[in-house]
Amino acid sequence: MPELAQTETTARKPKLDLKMYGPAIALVILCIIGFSLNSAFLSEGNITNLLTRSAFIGIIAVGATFVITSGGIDLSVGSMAAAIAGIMIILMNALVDILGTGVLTVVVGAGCAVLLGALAGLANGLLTTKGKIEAFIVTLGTMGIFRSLVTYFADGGTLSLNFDIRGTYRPVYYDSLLGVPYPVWVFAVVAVAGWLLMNRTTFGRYCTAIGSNEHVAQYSAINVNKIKTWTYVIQGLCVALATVIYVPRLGSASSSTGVLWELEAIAAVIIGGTVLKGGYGRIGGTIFGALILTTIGNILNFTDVVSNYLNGTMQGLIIIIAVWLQRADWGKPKD
Amino acid sequence: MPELAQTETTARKPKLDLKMYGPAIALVILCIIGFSLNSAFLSEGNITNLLTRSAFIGIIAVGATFVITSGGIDLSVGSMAAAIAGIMIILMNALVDILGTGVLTVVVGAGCAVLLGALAGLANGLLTTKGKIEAFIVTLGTMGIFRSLVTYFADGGTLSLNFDIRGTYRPVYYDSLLGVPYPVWVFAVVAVAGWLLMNRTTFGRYCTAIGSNEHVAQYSAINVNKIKTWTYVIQGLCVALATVIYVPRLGSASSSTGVLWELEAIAAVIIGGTVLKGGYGRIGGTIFGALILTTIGNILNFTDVVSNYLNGTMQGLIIIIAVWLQRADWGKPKD
Amino acid sequence: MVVKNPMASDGLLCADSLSKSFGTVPVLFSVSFSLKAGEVHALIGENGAGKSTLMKIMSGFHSPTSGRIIYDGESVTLPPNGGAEALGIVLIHQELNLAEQMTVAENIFLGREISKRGILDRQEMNSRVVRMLADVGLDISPDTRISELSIAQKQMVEIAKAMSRNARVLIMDEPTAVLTEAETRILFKQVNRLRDQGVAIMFVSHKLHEVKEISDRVTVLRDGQWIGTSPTADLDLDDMARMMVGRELSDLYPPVNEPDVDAQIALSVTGLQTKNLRNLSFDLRKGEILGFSGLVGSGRTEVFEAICGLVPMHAGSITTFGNEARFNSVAQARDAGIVYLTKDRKGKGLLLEEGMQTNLTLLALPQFARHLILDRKKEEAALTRAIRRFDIRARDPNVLAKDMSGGNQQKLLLAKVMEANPKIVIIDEPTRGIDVGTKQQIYHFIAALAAEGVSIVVISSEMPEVIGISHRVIIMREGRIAGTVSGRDINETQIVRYAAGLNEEKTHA
Amino acid sequence: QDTIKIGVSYPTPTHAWAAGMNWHAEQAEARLEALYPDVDLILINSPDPASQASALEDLVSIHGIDALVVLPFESEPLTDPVLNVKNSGALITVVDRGLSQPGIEDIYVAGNNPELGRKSAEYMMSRLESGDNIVILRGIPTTIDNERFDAFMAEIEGSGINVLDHKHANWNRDDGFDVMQDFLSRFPDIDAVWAQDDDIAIGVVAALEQAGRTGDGMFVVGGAGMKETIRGIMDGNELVPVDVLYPPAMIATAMDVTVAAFKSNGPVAGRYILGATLITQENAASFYFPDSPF
Ligand SMILES: Nc1ncnc2c1ncn2[C@@H]1O[C@H](COP(=O)(O)OP(=O)(O)OP(=O)(O)O)[C@@H](O)[C@H]1O
Ligand SMILES: Nc1ncnc2c1ncn2[C@@H]1O[C@H](COP(=O)(O)OP(=O)(O)OP(=O)(O)O)[C@@H](O)[C@H]1O
Ligand SMILES: [Mg+2]
Ligand SMILES: [Mg+2]
Repeated sequence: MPELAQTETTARKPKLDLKMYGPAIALVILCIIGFSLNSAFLSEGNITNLLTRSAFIGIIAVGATFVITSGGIDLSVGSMAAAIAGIMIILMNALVDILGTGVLTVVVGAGCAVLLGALAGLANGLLTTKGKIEAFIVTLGTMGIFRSLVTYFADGGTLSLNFDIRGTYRPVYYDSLLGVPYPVWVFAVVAVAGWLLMNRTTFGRYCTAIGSNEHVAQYSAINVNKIKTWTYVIQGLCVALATVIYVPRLGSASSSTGVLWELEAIAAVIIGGTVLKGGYGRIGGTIFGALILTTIGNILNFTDVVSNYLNGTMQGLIIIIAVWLQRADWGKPKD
Repeated sequence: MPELAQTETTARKPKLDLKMYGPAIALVILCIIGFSLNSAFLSEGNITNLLTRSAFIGIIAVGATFVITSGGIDLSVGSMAAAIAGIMIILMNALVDILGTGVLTVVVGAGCAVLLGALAGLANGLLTTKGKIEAFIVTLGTMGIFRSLVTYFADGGTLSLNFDIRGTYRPVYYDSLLGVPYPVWVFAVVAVAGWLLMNRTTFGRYCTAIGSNEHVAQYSAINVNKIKTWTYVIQGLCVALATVIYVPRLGSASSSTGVLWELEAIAAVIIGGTVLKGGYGRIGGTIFGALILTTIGNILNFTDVVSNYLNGTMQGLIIIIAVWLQRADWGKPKD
Repeated sequence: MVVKNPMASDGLLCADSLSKSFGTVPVLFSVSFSLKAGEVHALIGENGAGKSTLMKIMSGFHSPTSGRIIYDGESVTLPPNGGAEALGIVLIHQELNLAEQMTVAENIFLGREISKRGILDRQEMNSRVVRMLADVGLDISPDTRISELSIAQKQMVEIAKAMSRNARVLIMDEPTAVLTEAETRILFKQVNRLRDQGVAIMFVSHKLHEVKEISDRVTVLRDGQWIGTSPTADLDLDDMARMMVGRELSDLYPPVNEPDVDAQIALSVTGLQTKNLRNLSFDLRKGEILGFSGLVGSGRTEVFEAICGLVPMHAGSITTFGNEARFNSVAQARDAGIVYLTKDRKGKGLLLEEGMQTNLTLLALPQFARHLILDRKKEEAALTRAIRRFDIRARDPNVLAKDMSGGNQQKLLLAKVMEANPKIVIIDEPTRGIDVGTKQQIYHFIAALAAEGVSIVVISSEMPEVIGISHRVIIMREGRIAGTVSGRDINETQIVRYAAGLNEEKTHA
Repeated sequence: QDTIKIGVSYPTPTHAWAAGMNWHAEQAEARLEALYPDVDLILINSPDPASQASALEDLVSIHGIDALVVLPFESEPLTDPVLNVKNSGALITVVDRGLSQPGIEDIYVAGNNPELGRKSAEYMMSRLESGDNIVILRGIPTTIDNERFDAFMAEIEGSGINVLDHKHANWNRDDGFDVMQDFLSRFPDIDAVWAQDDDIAIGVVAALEQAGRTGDGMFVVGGAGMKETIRGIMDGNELVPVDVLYPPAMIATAMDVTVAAFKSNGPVAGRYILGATLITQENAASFYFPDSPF
């Protein structure tokens, strides 16, 4: 039997691996298409832009991976980002008078954003677990609430960061360390931390267990409500981080900030191979999912071969094909 | 043991019932609030408006109940409605020259819409089942595709129905039979048919079984793929029907037609008590869910107590509270 | 052992040199045997021998890698996914195969509903279901949701469902594993009725005395090979056990060492009340094996689910090793040294979509982590150890729990709770679905644990098991303790009298 | 590098006004590229501010544009990204919505939102008397909407005309219909409606017709200059007798001026503010483009 076991192991691997590398393969194909459309696609500038841009959705999607893996869903992330950005801007503008336009104001603002993110996530989490309301409804509700809060704060218009503080804050988005822009560093750190948390800690294991079968998790001494709540808090923290690097980019927030980010984040997670119903989460895949989505948008900006109106069609087709490429059980007998 | 089992059964009944009537109770509370804000809320005209308005989302939500009950999801319904409306208008405008402005043109147009709906649903269904791509991704993709198609057909603008045919078609939205507007009749018929299909036919039972446990369904010789595909076709048909009564209202379609209808439809389904993960579907609840959503919007238009900007907050809070009211396990010990 | 084609054509349903591999892992090697009309044919073998796989092939749920199935004298390819029911071949799966959110009636008629002009005839179905349930002695409403039933009730629903299918061939994969004596009797009555009607019945079980009682012929599988088929009359229980495991088996039950009546009290429960339990009190001493017996639904499970914080307690107090304890979660109970092994291994015990390692360490996961980071080496070592200690047989170490044989799932579950190094172990139905050889290992294992000073509660519906290993047995009836027996009083008559309410309650708290 | 590359960035046409703008941009592209073979116009639309910022980055890094014509989704968030484009050396033309930092753009072409509000209010006052009631349907909560609304309210202040209530109808026909239905249920006496936008006005008119409250001199004022509306004005529609222009064709103006910056020998830098003309039956014909989608 030992010999058998071994052949089995090797036999299983390839199938797993294809699923594993599916998102990566899809991304490579996209890059080839991009390059063939316009060789500037692989220019350093474009690659940097692409990565920096992926950072927002990517960071949020890392958080979403935890929520989805443990069987939840969070529709409120886009609105949450807008609300956090708005409050952060109001706060920083107010702080300029007290703390000046130095780093301190930015740090306090960012710290406050992180706190807000955690609180917003906590609210989602507690309503879902203690309130026993379906996550879909809770976060649909908070989505509306967060969005209207930012509209309210901005009086229907736009909240903009004080120009004096922008100079201090701008580098967070636009500057680089070792040739790599800061947002990409943040993305990388979040990705690695997320990966470790998911794959190397009890927490990640518990998320998977809960998403897989809540009863079994409960009988296995897992505090289901606590872990679930934490996933929403992590989601909130990720949203806050994404916001902290988003604000210096555009220096403002309005009711149109972060619209549809929730769909993009969830799409990145699912494209990456995580299962929507929970129980199987892949941070690595999520990263590729986010990159794929950004690349699609980038490629469409590259060419005006197709009518602008048909962008949505191209995007839809590419997403479906990308997932199909990795999902089809190549050669696996159906059973 | 017999005694135990029996007390058990009788003890359980009340809980079931509360869950059953939860959405209805939430709606009644909303109506009381509405009436206390403004007595015109219960005027015949407003009630008629409310019901007619609910018809679109309600009809679509009936279809969504089937999709969700069998464990799927359809994000494309709003875009699908826009695309069908667009194509229907183009077709009817073209037909005016051939068939004139009589009923025939309208009937052909409506028939064509129904056909398109079925085909669009079929595409979603086949991609999900045969293509083995997650429903979330498939319908996210087709959502983009349908939406951009209508933008393309309308050249980004608005497709308007020929004024000559409007007179023939208008009554479908604006006229009444026995004092009840036609859209409400259609809604009622769809609701009853949906209820029968869900609760009194093998099809409904199979949907529940598939959503409950796909393996069990498969092992019971149920053709899982076929049933799932059918749910999407039904969803498509419902969207088409909703479109047929939508078009005569304003006689136009544009890329902003049906935006976010998918979220509203899903929310109606979930508010109504259907479980997002499948296995438990309630058409009756869905109807109330749709009515609740419309009523919330209606009430917010009836008062200027809250800042317009906070509409979203009110809406979010009301949805969460409405669901909480019906979900909280009143007096049921946690288990 | 010579394996050739024995009597391949003289039965109603025959297997002709069936082989099956999952991926590259072979599970069955050219198995042939035949099932005749009007016989009860038992299939026995160790856990993982391939019994379930063979049964699934013979009812169309798996397709064989090679070999033929002969039905009614003709070589057939059975339709997949239960389509063979139309041909009269019905399988009761080893795993419960019911849609939890649906009602009993909906499940029983799933896939073959009765309808009139497209509209379901619910009255007709309900009245038929009422009759079917009466036939199998189940007193529940057809509108009850499956999720509200106990496991035994679910199994009886499965049986009722299969019985209603007008089968020519009825294959039952360990139908009695979750049933008590009384329910087994009902089942056997039905089986005999069907046999008399000429139905060919295949019966898989690890309860050899049942095999002896009900079957006409026995076929033995070992490691995916056909070992032999012979008339049941020619075999005694020891012969069967020997054929299964390929060696002599010594005593099934270990010698019960003398209980230490002065030992410290490990667990003391006084006045426990829950929704279904009334004023329950008992003590458990260090190193004691305490049996819990009683009819299904008498509340045994609930006692311990309440103690572990899984069911709300309305009143009562619990002390462990003299300390007041009230657990709100399984984690607190675990940290206090109490673990509970559920009888519902699919619903509450194992993550079916995960592998052995994840499942093994889940309960005791904090032990495998340093500063929240998992120590994967340690986890791997634990798996290797558990596989050896509990003789878990999976041909592929990466196999998902859902693809393991039923008995091996049970062993994995036992290994899982033992990872927490408990001082008090509560085992609900410890040997459900386990073969004799392994049963023996588990009993010896329990005895050894007790000897080390671990206190053990064994909840079991198998009377001989409770009698064979317990120092003391508490019998429950309708949510209360009906009586306690110890020493020489532990015998079937006493227990049954208490369980049935014939002995008056000698308050023993 | 012989060709002059000009990037044109604007919001995705998700409503008719933007579609009209898109149509005029495409017309201008074809016309200008035919006229000057060495001019390459690259049209990109974006669904939200962040994507537009990305698109601007792509125009620089991939297309290496010499000039940018941009209609910012919103002023604030796009100020920095446009500044980045400027720093790459490109000529900047801003259309419609000014940036929040002065001096970035070389050329500014815009409609006039406050003027639109004011013109509408003036017309209202010319038709109504003190004590008359109106309702307002607003757009999507944005700065544009605020500017129009605030100017309208400031103008109407003190005239004695009652604004019964104002709700957001999101520049959307369906929302316009629903909100108007509810206004009609709520207020038995409404004398006029300011719908601010032609799309909303279509919904409003449908609701009025349904309720049979089109008589008694009821009228609706929209805005922007949709071709159907202008057609109606030309035909003497009494329910929607006027419109206030906010022309989507301003993008074409901007493109012309930008190309002129490379081709003309005259100076072009500066601000071009287009009027918010009141369209009446008399002047309607000159604002009617039957081929435009808007
Ligand atoms: N779908 C599957 N994929 C991979 N391996 C499988 C699958 N199904 C069964 N196996 C393996 O086949 C072997 C035989 O399993 P089977 O369930 O037939 O045993 P069994 O004789 O019924 O045992 P038990 O008495 O424990 O129920 C086991 O090693 C099991 O892990
Ligand atoms: N009719 C029922 N509906 C819902 N839950 C039930 C029902 N009957 C029992 N239960 C639950 O199932 C669990 C096990 O039941 P119980 O303790 O009565 O079984 P038991 O005596 O252990 O019998 P066995 O283990 O032989 O099935 C308990 O948590 C109990 O609350
Ligand atoms: Mg088995
Ligand atoms: Mg008046």
